[in-house]
Amino acid sequence: MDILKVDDLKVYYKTLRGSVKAIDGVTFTIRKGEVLGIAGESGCGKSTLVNFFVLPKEPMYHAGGSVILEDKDITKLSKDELRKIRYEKISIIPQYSMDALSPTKKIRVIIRDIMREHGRHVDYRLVEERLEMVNLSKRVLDMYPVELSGGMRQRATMVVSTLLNPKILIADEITSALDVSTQKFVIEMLMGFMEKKIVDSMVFITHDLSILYQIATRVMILYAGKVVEIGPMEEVIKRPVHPYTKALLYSLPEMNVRFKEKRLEGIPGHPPHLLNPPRGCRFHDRCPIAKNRCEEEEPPMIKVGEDHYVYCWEVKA
Amino acid sequence: MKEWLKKHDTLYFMLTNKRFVGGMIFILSMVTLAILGPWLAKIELRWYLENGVKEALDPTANIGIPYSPPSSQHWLGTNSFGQDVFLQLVYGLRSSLLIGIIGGGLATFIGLVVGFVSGYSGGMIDELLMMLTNIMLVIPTMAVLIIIAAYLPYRGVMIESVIIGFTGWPWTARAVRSETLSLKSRGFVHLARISAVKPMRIIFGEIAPNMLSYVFMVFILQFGGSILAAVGLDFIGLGPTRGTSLGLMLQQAVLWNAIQLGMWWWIIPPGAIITALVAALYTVNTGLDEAFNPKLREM
Amino acid sequence: MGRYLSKKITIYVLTFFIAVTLDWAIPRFMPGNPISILVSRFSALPNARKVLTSYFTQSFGLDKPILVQYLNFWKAFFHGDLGISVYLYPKPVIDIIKESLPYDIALLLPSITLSWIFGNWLGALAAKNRILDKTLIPVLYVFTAMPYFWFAIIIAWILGVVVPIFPISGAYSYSMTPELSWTFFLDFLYHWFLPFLTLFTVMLGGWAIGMRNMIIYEIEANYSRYLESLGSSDKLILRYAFRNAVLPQVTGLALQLGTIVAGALTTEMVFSYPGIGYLLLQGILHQDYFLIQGCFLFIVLSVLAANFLVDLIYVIIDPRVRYSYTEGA
Amino acid sequence: MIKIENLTKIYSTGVVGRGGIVAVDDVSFEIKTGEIVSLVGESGSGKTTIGKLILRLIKPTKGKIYFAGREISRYKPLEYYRNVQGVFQDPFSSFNPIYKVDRIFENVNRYLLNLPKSEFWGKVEESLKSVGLNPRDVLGKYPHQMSGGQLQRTLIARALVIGAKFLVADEIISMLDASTRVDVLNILGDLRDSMGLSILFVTHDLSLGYYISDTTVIMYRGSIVEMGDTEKVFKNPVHPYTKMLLESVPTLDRKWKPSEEIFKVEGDVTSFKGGCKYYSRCPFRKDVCREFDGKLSEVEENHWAACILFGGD
Repeated sequence: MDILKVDDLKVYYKTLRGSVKAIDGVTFTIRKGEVLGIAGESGCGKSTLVNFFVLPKEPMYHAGGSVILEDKDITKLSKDELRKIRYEKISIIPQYSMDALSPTKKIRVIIRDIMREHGRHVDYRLVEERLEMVNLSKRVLDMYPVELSGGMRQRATMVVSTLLNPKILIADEITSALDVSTQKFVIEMLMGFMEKKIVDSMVFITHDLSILYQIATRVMILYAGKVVEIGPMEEVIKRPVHPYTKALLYSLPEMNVRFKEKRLEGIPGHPPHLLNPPRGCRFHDRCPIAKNRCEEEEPPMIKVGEDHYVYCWEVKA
Repeated sequence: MKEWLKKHDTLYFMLTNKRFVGGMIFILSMVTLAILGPWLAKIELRWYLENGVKEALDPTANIGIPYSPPSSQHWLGTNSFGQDVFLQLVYGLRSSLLIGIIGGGLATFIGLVVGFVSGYSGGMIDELLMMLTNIMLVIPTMAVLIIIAAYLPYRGVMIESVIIGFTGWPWTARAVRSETLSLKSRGFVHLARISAVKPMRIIFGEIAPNMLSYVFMVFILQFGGSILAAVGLDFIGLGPTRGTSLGLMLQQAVLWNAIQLGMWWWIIPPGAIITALVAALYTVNTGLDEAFNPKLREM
Repeated sequence: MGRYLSKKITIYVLTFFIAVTLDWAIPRFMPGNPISILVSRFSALPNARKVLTSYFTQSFGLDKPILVQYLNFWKAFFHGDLGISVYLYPKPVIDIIKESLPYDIALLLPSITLSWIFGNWLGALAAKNRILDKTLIPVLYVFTAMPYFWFAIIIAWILGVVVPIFPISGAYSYSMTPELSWTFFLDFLYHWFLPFLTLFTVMLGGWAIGMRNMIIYEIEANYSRYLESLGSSDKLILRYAFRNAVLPQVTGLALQLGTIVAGALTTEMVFSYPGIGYLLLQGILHQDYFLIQGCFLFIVLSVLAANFLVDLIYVIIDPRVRYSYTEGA
Repeated sequence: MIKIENLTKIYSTGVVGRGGIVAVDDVSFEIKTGEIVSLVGESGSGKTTIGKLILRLIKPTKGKIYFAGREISRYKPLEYYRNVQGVFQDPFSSFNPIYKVDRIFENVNRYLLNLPKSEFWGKVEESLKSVGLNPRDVLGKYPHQMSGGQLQRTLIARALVIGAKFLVADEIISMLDASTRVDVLNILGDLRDSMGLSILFVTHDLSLGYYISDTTVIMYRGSIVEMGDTEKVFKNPVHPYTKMLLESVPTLDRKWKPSEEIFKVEGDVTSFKGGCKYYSRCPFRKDVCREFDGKLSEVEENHWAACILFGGD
């Protein structure tokens, strides 16, 4: 069942030299009970997408398409209506989760204030329970964020973000600054939230496919503001179809390859500038199998497997 | 590409920033007034010059009838001694601007050197320099100025600027130090070091150029601060022993009961010109801040 | 926390030491031998001259080695001996300063605290309200750009001469003598108002502008973005931003004290208000060097003391300082 | 080529002499000619500090570093930096944003090489080509006009122009996009093979270390816990910390095993003097570990570990 339906969403940035088309016609859904992974390299539009959901601010603007959450198009809501949806329906663990809490307020106070904004009282028993889930003692409540280590602050933020049992939790690049051992704990805690039905669905955003593989049910791969491939995680990793996905996977040094034995190759070239993106497929100038048509027309969506779609001219259904 | 646009954006935002442009226009017109002042005064005091009153262009000369309100002969009237207020004003403006440039320049310079050296070298030198800076910060500089000025038998605009410059640098040093600290840990400084570039060249060739816009803003604030410090000193009676200045004019106005006598033409212009000048400097500074800092730009 | 304070105290002790040394050194090392100038100036007061000459020889001890002179100066200082005023001969400088002290406290304490509180409040309002920002902030810029004494002159002229509502000179009417009574108190307040208004207004601008800029900066901080992402109202975000923005403003208060005192000095001069500033002016006008030196020391000491107080408050309100120095990291 | 002996670095904090953070604690290892050694560790392990010490950006508290048999502090800067060079983590901060990219080469010629202009720039172009860059895409450009990958390659080219024999590569690809990372890694491998360049490859990413390095050194809180031939360390890990790290690496061919409860205890629970530093996190800890001196012992040929329970004798 779809909780959120995004249809042909366009999010641009206003600049002096025109609009930067950071998200340009993206369609996908978030289903109940799944972890949707969104992967892509820098400039693919991941952070724009996140910010559009939780913090749409100038110079960003909505340039088209719809986002349907429980039969309501949230792109048409007023500022106040949106405010109510955030936290209760869509919540976020931000990229900067290690310093998301104001340094001069005790964690207890921060929780109380945010809850009050949504007309709720704090159930401290619940809070303590949740803290325990992320390995924090209840003493943390009476501490200032500065008294905690970066990792503890991040986990406290995870608790704060999920106190209202949001329908959708967005985890935005929360593992990229972490050490490998900590990455694993954080992901296990997130899985705990899913298992205990604290959050219905999760969007996990990262540039690291191997992390995504550990947690996501489905994956959407973005390139230059467009979706290139979307499908079940396992299938996309094992049987990638889009040339970009393939090249990306091939360029990852995994623990089974050594330079001396097998030489991996990166993807030559650069992503296009989104002020004036190229016509046709945005990947065409780096694509090993591109034909003339790819430079002219936008690629169609092709179904390549159960629930597995690819935007490419050179792929057969 | 993106960064390149941003570079030119700064210039664009500077020139389209109303605060920057407006403030700049005012400051430049004040500079022009200070430069062209004596020439304007020649028009103003033509009557005296034609009648052979040689000292007509000496701002301390008692040429007119005391207590005269503004007229075509004395554009801003005369004071209790018959000195021409407009003439005093343009000369006072000159010395104020001079003090701003020299005092502000000196304070900026010392602050930069102390900040750079302290931030770049670290360790003992840093500890000592920061100790000195913190001491200078807590000592009320005005009090130091007073005590120095009080014992100086002769004081000129130069000496005044120098003592203001020598006491006004600490906050600049502190700010420059922290800026330097953050730049110092950047890769390009490491890279220069492993290219065997000498420390002085790293400071002035690599670090300092990155702070140009910042230094410019600091100078503007120091410029305004020096002008204010100088008028305060003048007002206390520790200004230049010869010549005139805006602060001195106001001191005399108060001493000779200009308030009680309602001689507004003696009281308002000197203070208004200082206020406007300093406000314009602050405005330019905010304008620059908005232009340099993308977060503050209004789309 | 102990380390934070010990570091601060070191600075203060050193500063105090340097200030006293400066006070001692300046008349001795200035060009033109000010002491001989000093003595010659008081030929106008024949009976004072003899006393002064002996006093100078004694206190300056010019015949003694320089180190002894210096130590003697400290000794005198700790005995509260700041010399004798020439202008109010033969009153000791320390007594004169003591008399003016209550007036300074009455003027500075309320004007500094009230302008700080009110200024910060105004700044926070302006940071979030576009209209206020466009209208109020420019006015406040003009306030901060004004020399204190000029604004004092203007206020005195408008409210004392053009529309004569308030007295513009002294701390109480000539007909009164200081006493503890309602009539005196009211008269005192009546005279106090204009100097207070001057200081309050000029300081207000600086605090408001500082707070506005800090808040705009804090609103960009990650914690503000997080609050907003979780659907918090602007009001809450502003409240949090304010809490963090107040900290640099407290530091600012410490750093500004010197300038504020200087401004207060000139304001007192305009209103002939019998505080330290007025004393200093008298000292300068009458070449009363002992009085000038005494005022200098007094000003430096009180600024240091006030600074120290602000530092203490800072420890209490900023958990970061408290934490980083207790854990000894 | 580079030999590190009992290297210790303590960062003093605050007021002189009081307290300090031990970033590197009595570390010894060696990097041979034509070898890539990856120095692997989490944040706070001291790996970057070792890189800085080798580049003489900071001074050691104790211990010595030798280059070509001579202690590095005995070299004149000029002489040293002609042989030992570095590339840093953040490509954008490695370039002064206000100057053109050429600046880094100009500095090199002015201070290190003093070659005639035409000869020097000829060499620059050659080096740029050898790292797969078109000189026209680099020279005359501002750093913000280039991508992170291009910048890092330019910095490697810089070391080549100098003719360095040893390169410290401090997390040089952690800020690059996945699609360009491997290219930079390949350049390092090629330079080792073609020119015999020795490289200290500092990284937190084990898979990168595995891909490129000959020898692996694993650090935990300032000390080496395990080191040796890369293949051996990865295939036959001995120290519980190494095992845990390898377990935690996310890969595309297996899903993580659930962590044991004990692993969840995070960092500095108790730090006591002496004893194994990993004690508080170790699932296998025994009382003897508290007495352990942390010395490395040989597990097999070319493979050492610092564990009293599983290490060799």
